[in-house]
Amino acid sequence: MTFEWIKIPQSLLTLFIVLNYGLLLTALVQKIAARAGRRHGIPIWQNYVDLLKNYGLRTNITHGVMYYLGPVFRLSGGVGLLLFVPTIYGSEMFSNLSFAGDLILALYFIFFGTLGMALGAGESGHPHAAIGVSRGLSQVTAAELPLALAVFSVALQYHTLSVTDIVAAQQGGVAHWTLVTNPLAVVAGMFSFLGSMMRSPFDVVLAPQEIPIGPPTEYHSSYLALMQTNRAIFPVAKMVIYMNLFFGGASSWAEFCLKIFLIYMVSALVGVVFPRFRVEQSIRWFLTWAVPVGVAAILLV
Amino acid sequence: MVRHLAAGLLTIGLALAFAALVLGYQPDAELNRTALYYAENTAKDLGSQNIVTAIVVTYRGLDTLGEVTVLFLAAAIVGLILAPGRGAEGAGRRGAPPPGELLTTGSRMLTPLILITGIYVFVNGHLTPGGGFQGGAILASAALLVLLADPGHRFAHRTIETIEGVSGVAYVAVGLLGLAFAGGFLDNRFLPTGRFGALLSAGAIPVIYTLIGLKVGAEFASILANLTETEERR
Amino acid sequence: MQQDDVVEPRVPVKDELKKRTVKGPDGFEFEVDPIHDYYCDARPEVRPGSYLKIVEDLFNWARSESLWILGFGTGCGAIEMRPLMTPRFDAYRYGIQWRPTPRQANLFVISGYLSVKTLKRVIRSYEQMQNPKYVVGLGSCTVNGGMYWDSYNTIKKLDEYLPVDVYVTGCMPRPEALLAGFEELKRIIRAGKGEGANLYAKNFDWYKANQKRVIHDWDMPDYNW
Amino acid sequence: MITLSLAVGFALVLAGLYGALTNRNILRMIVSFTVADTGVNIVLVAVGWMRGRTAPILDDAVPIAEAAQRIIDPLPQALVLTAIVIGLGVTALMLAYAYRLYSTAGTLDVSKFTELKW
Amino acid sequence: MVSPLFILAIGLGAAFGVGLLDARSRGLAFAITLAGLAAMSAIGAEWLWAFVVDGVQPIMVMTAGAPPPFAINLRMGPAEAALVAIICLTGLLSAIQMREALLRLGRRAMAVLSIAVMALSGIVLTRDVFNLFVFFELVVIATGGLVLLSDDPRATAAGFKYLVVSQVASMLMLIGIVFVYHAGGSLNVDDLIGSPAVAAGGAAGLAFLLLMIALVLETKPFPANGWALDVYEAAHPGFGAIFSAASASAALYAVDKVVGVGGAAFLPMLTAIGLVTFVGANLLALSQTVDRRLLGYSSVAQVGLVLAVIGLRDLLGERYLMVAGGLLVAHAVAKAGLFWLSELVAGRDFAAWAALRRRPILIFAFATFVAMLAGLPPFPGFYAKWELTHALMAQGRPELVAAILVGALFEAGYLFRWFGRALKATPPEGVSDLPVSKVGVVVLTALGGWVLGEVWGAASPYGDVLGATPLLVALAFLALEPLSARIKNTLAIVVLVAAFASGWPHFDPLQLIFAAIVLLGGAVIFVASYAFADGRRTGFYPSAMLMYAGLAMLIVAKDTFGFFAAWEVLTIGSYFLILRGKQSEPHALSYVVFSLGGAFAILAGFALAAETTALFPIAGLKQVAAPFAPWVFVLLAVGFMTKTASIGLHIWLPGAHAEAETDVSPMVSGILLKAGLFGLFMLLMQMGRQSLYGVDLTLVLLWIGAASALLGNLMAVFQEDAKRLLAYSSIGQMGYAVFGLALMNHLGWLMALMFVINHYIYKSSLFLSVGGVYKRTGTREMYRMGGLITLMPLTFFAVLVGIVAMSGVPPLSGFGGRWIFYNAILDTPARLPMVVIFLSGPIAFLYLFRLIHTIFLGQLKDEHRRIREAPIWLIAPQMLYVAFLIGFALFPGLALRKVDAFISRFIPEHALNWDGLTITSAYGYWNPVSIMIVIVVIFVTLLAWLVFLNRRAQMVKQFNIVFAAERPYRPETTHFAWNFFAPYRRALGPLTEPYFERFWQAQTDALHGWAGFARRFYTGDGQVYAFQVVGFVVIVCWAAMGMTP
Repeated sequence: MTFEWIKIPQSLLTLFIVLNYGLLLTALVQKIAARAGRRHGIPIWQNYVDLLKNYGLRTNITHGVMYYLGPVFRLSGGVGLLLFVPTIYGSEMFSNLSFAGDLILALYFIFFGTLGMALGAGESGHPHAAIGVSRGLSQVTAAELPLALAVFSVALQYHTLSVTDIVAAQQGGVAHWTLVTNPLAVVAGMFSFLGSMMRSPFDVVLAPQEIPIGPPTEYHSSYLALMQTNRAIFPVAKMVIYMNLFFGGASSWAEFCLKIFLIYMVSALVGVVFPRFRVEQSIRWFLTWAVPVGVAAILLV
Repeated sequence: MVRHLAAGLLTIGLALAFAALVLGYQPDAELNRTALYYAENTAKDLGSQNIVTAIVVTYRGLDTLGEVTVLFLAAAIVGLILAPGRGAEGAGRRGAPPPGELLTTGSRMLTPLILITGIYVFVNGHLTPGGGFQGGAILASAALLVLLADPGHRFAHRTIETIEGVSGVAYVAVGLLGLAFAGGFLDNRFLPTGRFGALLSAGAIPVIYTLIGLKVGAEFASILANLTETEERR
Repeated sequence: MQQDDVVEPRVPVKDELKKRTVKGPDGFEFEVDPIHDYYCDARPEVRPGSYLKIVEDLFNWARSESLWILGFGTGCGAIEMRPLMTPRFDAYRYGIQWRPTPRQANLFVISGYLSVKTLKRVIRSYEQMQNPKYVVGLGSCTVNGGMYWDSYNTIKKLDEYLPVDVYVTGCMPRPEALLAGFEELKRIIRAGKGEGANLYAKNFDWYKANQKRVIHDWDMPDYNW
Repeated sequence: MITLSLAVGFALVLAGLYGALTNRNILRMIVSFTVADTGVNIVLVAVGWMRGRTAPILDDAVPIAEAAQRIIDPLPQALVLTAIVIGLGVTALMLAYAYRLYSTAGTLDVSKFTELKW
Repeated sequence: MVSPLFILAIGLGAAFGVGLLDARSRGLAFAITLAGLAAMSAIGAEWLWAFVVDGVQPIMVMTAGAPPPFAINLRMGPAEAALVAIICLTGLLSAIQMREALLRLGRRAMAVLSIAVMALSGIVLTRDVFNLFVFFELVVIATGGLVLLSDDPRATAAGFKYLVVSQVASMLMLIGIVFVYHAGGSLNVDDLIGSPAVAAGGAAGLAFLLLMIALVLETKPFPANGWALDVYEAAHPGFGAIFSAASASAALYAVDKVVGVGGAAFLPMLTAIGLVTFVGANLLALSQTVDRRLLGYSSVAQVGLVLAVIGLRDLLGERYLMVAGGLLVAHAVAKAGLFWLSELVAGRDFAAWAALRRRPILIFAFATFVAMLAGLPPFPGFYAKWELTHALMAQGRPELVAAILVGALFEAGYLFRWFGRALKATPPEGVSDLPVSKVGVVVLTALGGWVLGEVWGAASPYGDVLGATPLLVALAFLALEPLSARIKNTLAIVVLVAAFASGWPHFDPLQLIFAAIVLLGGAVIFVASYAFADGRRTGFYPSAMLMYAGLAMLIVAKDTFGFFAAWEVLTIGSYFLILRGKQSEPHALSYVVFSLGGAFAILAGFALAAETTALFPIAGLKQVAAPFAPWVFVLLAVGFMTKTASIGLHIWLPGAHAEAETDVSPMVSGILLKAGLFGLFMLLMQMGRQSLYGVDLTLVLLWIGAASALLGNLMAVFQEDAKRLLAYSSIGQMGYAVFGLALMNHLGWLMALMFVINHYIYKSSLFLSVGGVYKRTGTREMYRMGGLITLMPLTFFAVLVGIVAMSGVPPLSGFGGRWIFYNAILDTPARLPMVVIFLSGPIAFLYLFRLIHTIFLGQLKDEHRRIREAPIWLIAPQMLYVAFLIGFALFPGLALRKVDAFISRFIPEHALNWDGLTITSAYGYWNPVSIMIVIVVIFVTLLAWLVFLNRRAQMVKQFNIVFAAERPYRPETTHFAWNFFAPYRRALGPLTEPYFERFWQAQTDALHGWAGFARRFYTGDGQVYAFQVVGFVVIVCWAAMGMTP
């Protein structure tokens, strides 16, 4: 197999676009939420400033090797996830590195960062970090279930695990979207989406004042900057998957931006409406509401 | 009460089985082939007048050897059981009144007669009813008489054991002689069968019966002695 | 002020912090000195900014526009900080937000009087923040003790113990004053004068001596990384 | 006649067994067994008995030639001899055991010897 | 040829002759007794040799010079010779064991012993019913005497009870005999067999029934056997051996001899009594704690089994002798050996048997006897069991097979519990010398057992287990025991590698993969054993090699017999291995009980499949016809799933794996579990889909696999013990593999194979890592550890790679497994089990993270501050595994392509498409090399950048954490580790309860409770025993009269 070196700059371009979009998007959503509360909210560029500041801190400490590797794993996970999935349908340029693997790869790669982050947080030796990890892992394992079910419902529906093929099957109007053709899977998938966005009601993992923001308690300066970068990329990368699976994918960057924004707004809306769940409540919620929907999606496809 | 009831029930259960046996019993009109063989061939082959004796000593000699062994075993084990508790010699006699003159003399007079009777019975076993066991038992009754008359009497265990052992070994040896010189183990015909009905006839049957008689007598005596001596001590 | 610089703690050290003999799984016995073995005892260093002034200016601008306040209310003034988050004052629009952990915060607001007991915690938290870091003294008590000027257990002058960038006086100052103080701090930072952390490192011995003079049960390493 | 003796024999057997099952006293049990033994022996002899015949001894009363018609079955008689002796041996042994048991435990109640169980 | 009569004559002569001696010359008397017994044994052995080797015809020995029906005659044939030899040898050896007692009691006792042996021989030899009675009475009386040899004061009462019962039996026998004589006109067995009167039933039949019952009573039928148990418990063990081995053999032979008279109508009665005895006695034995009484129960049970076999003689046809003989011989040798062993043990509880540990050879003997009793290869009982089940199945008597196997399982249960206790208890204080002569007797007996195993093997038409090279090699390690462990370890590695090299060209791809894991993988794990190779490490190498031998034989087995024998061999080997752990006794027990239960299921399955007793090739499973096929499938699958620890059958695994030694855990986890998978592979390849009552059995398997995966993963999450965690994870992993197999599609099988390889690697690696940590920290409780990363970096690295691989996260090899897995399940119509297995997937992250976090991250504890990295011998294999994980992740095709092609032979559709480096299925695609490159590039870039940014970072220590302005005081209270996933447990609530453990616990409790309750039936009252005997007689009488006309 010959590797097309042009893939590298193309991927980096995708990465660049998504990074900026992600930084702006999170700020925008925060701003919208602030406006809903009659506040001005943060400046739209605030994320850039924070990022810059964190990179610019003069001292930092380290707890050990895994402490280093934690953020690296995390960001690798985000970047990798983004690059293993085609971003823009029909565009060879923005199909990224999706030749390496299909949907399964993406699904499992989600855990790459989670695992690494958990390890880094563990190395810091902070009990709150460990508590946060315990909560986070417990919750994410429950939240992943409906997604896995939904994904397989979709894969069964389209008889393929290739993201590109799934998107291709949804072309030709809203009526062909999975949202319409397989609504149960979409509902299950979106339930899972809510759980994985670390927003209320599923944000007990970070619980800022109880266990000072959980796993990243000890992280700061450039470590934190790396993680902030990831916080811009990773949700978008995940949403790309949702978009591709359920909402017909995107054939242009404009469509991409719009759809991602709307998908993000779902979790933002839910987040401002509902109060926080405890971990066992959220796990039970996923098991009693989301999973049955997913099962139904699989059985009825 | 429950025990009696259960025992009664079980007994009845068994009784029903036995009743089936009794009711199903048909007496033979003729001798069956085994008995017929004995009736027809005993005299001719073994030269014994008493068919039962012939069967006991020869045809079913192995049974009899076993029987003697049973007694030997019983004697040995009784000795074994009672041996650990046996006190020192002469420790007994406590409280037992001394035998009277009449008793002593009477038993002394009777003993030889009993012995002779016993010997007669087993020596003539092949001719008349009786035999080694009966004779042996009579011999032992002499010992019993002595003990009854004088509970403190002590038998020479060594002698008894020697008689017991020698007669036992001799019995086995006679059996082996049969194996070597006649038709098989315990075959009596390695000695001449002699004249039918005479004392010295029927081959080795009298010899065997004598040995049996001695052995049985010795063993009974030994058991009796062991039991009495233990009794003494109490 | 006492004349002798007593460094030795005058209160007995807690049992957990005393040296102890421990037996390893293989039966080997050795001594554990918690203060030394469990804490890093390096001293802080002065860390200058970038070589390039333009880069440093950029960073200073970013620092000024991204003030992350440590969520640690040391005294009564903490109550004045809460309204800043409300729609009325909305400090977020100035890039100000609260962080629950000193690792991620770079602004420490000493909100009001500071008892000696709290000072120890304040020092620990301050030292756990990363360079550059800023201190705002809120209320008169941080300036001269205020109404607690003759109290036996509050400190009088905050800047003897920590390098203070801005004082906001009043008892208590209104949130508006606090916002004004933050704006002032931003100006200081942008001007490249918010070097409290380096100051602290440079005059480390002096600060430590001052701190230990009032904190009698000093049972921690000199610098809390 | 023969049924009667068989019945008597079996009755003794059953009586002996009943006695052995209901009497706690070891000596009584032993006696019961001897009763039962006797019953068995009677049964044994009875089985060999035949109407109108005589003992299997070939003396003047029973010529050899007529033996087959004149004598009863000799085999059970031989068997019963053995059985009697064996029964005797066992009885002696049991008596010795009874003695030993009494001397160790001071009782002859069979239900007291239950150290070994389950 | 010496006439067999001399056996009797010598016995009597010695007895009478000894009486002639002076009471004090006891030594001479003892010498004479021994000489007599030796001569009797010699005659028996000579005849046996003549029959077996020279092919002499059986002879009839006449006495009294008259032909048989009229005079007593004896028969000497092969069976008689064998039994007489056993009886006399038992007598001889027991005499040696009872030396002190005999010398103390004097010549009378010796005479009694001689007579007892003589009479037992007489029972065997005689062909006359009444003579049989005489010999029986001799035995009864002699027993009454020999019981008194015991030091135990309770023996007298036991002897009396025995006499009471014997009285009843002898009366019945006499009555029976005389009526039979009346009906048949003869006392000769051979003569009576021809006589129609008895077989016709009626009064004669009833008489014969009484005779039979009396004879059966001598075999101590359940429940009329309390007296026998008391005798076993109280008697001198030397006599116990005679009572168990010799008396029982003689009684059984008497039954066998006489039952022909009554004809076939009486056989079912024997079978019924025998089986009830076998199952009942074994059940009651479960609650026994006194060794000799336990042996008594076991004897009763074994004899019952042989009795049942006698009842089945017509079914067994010409194999009858081998079956009955095999069972009887195994019982006799083992039971005699065990009784003799009990002489060497001071206490009467199981723990006292720990005294044997001072002489490893005695442990070897003990193991031999237990294995013989349990019917394990290569002992005669194994062949007998095999033939018996086959014959019964062939005759359509599965209910009998079930009863026999259930009873055998009970028996194995208590035997192995006893063995385990003996091996793991602390030896009692106060070393008393074990006399050489007594030890010698025991060892000789054990060796005799092996010889008999070879005899039965040679005679078996199926094959000789002892002739298998792997087994011989493993046994050779027994001989090597005196060598130092390092040498043995090296030898073991060499042997395994050589075995693989020599077998290499003959394997098909499937076998190749399993062989590579077993042999090469085993060799790699042995490298770790160097870390423990101080001294001799007695017992480890024979056990391990036994397991490997079994596995090697399993892989190459061609027929069901070879397969089953290998299965049993590996079970024993692994049992011994597991038992070596410090606390592993209860777990080893449940392992062996489950394994044997599974093995019995397999046995029954094979027997059902074979139909005729012919040698049945494994490939023949394909042709099994319709009504049986699903049952065969079910039985075999259940059997195999005990090894894969599928849900419900899993409870042995966590403890067994967790408590095993450090280098044993990977052996039993990484390698042993694969035996079950291999079996399932074999099963599914041969039999394919089966359905029972309309249920697709593969669907059931699918559910089981999915449920196991869920359960294993879920339980692993809540473990505090690192090895238990790994063990539960194995259950989950095996569940995946079973699931994959049961998918019955191409990719499912491929995925199962991938799991086979992967699971071996990462589980072995993780067990070694955890073992290394355990070695250093002395604990397996994870929350007691923490922060070991800096002290044990290599171990940490191995664990990290291991868990990344295991969780299936790209880029390591676990992902390949998952990818194939998901592609495979897309092909299946069974969606619900698929959902279940989805549920279990992410849970793995929880426990894997827990494993690495709690041990290596977090707070280092005081006492661990000075520990070192694990020994190099433990690290080396882990690094090898790491390298392999990465290599396998990059190039899975190296192993899988061939297998892919191989599977295509069975399921051609949906094979993978190996296009260059990309692997394509019907649904998706996957390019391992690209994935690896992409991830590594991203990772390294980011890492380099971060390292650059943090070039001046201050390294801090463990308490330098923000702690809400406070600070931690002790690492213990700062390490968040215990009950790590508490919220998860709260959320799942009842799902996390160990239902299966409770279920099996309830079963065993119920069994023990039953046994404990039911055995109160044996009140110890002689009269009650008499009641029971009479009751038994009455019931059997009436039952039999109801059955026969």
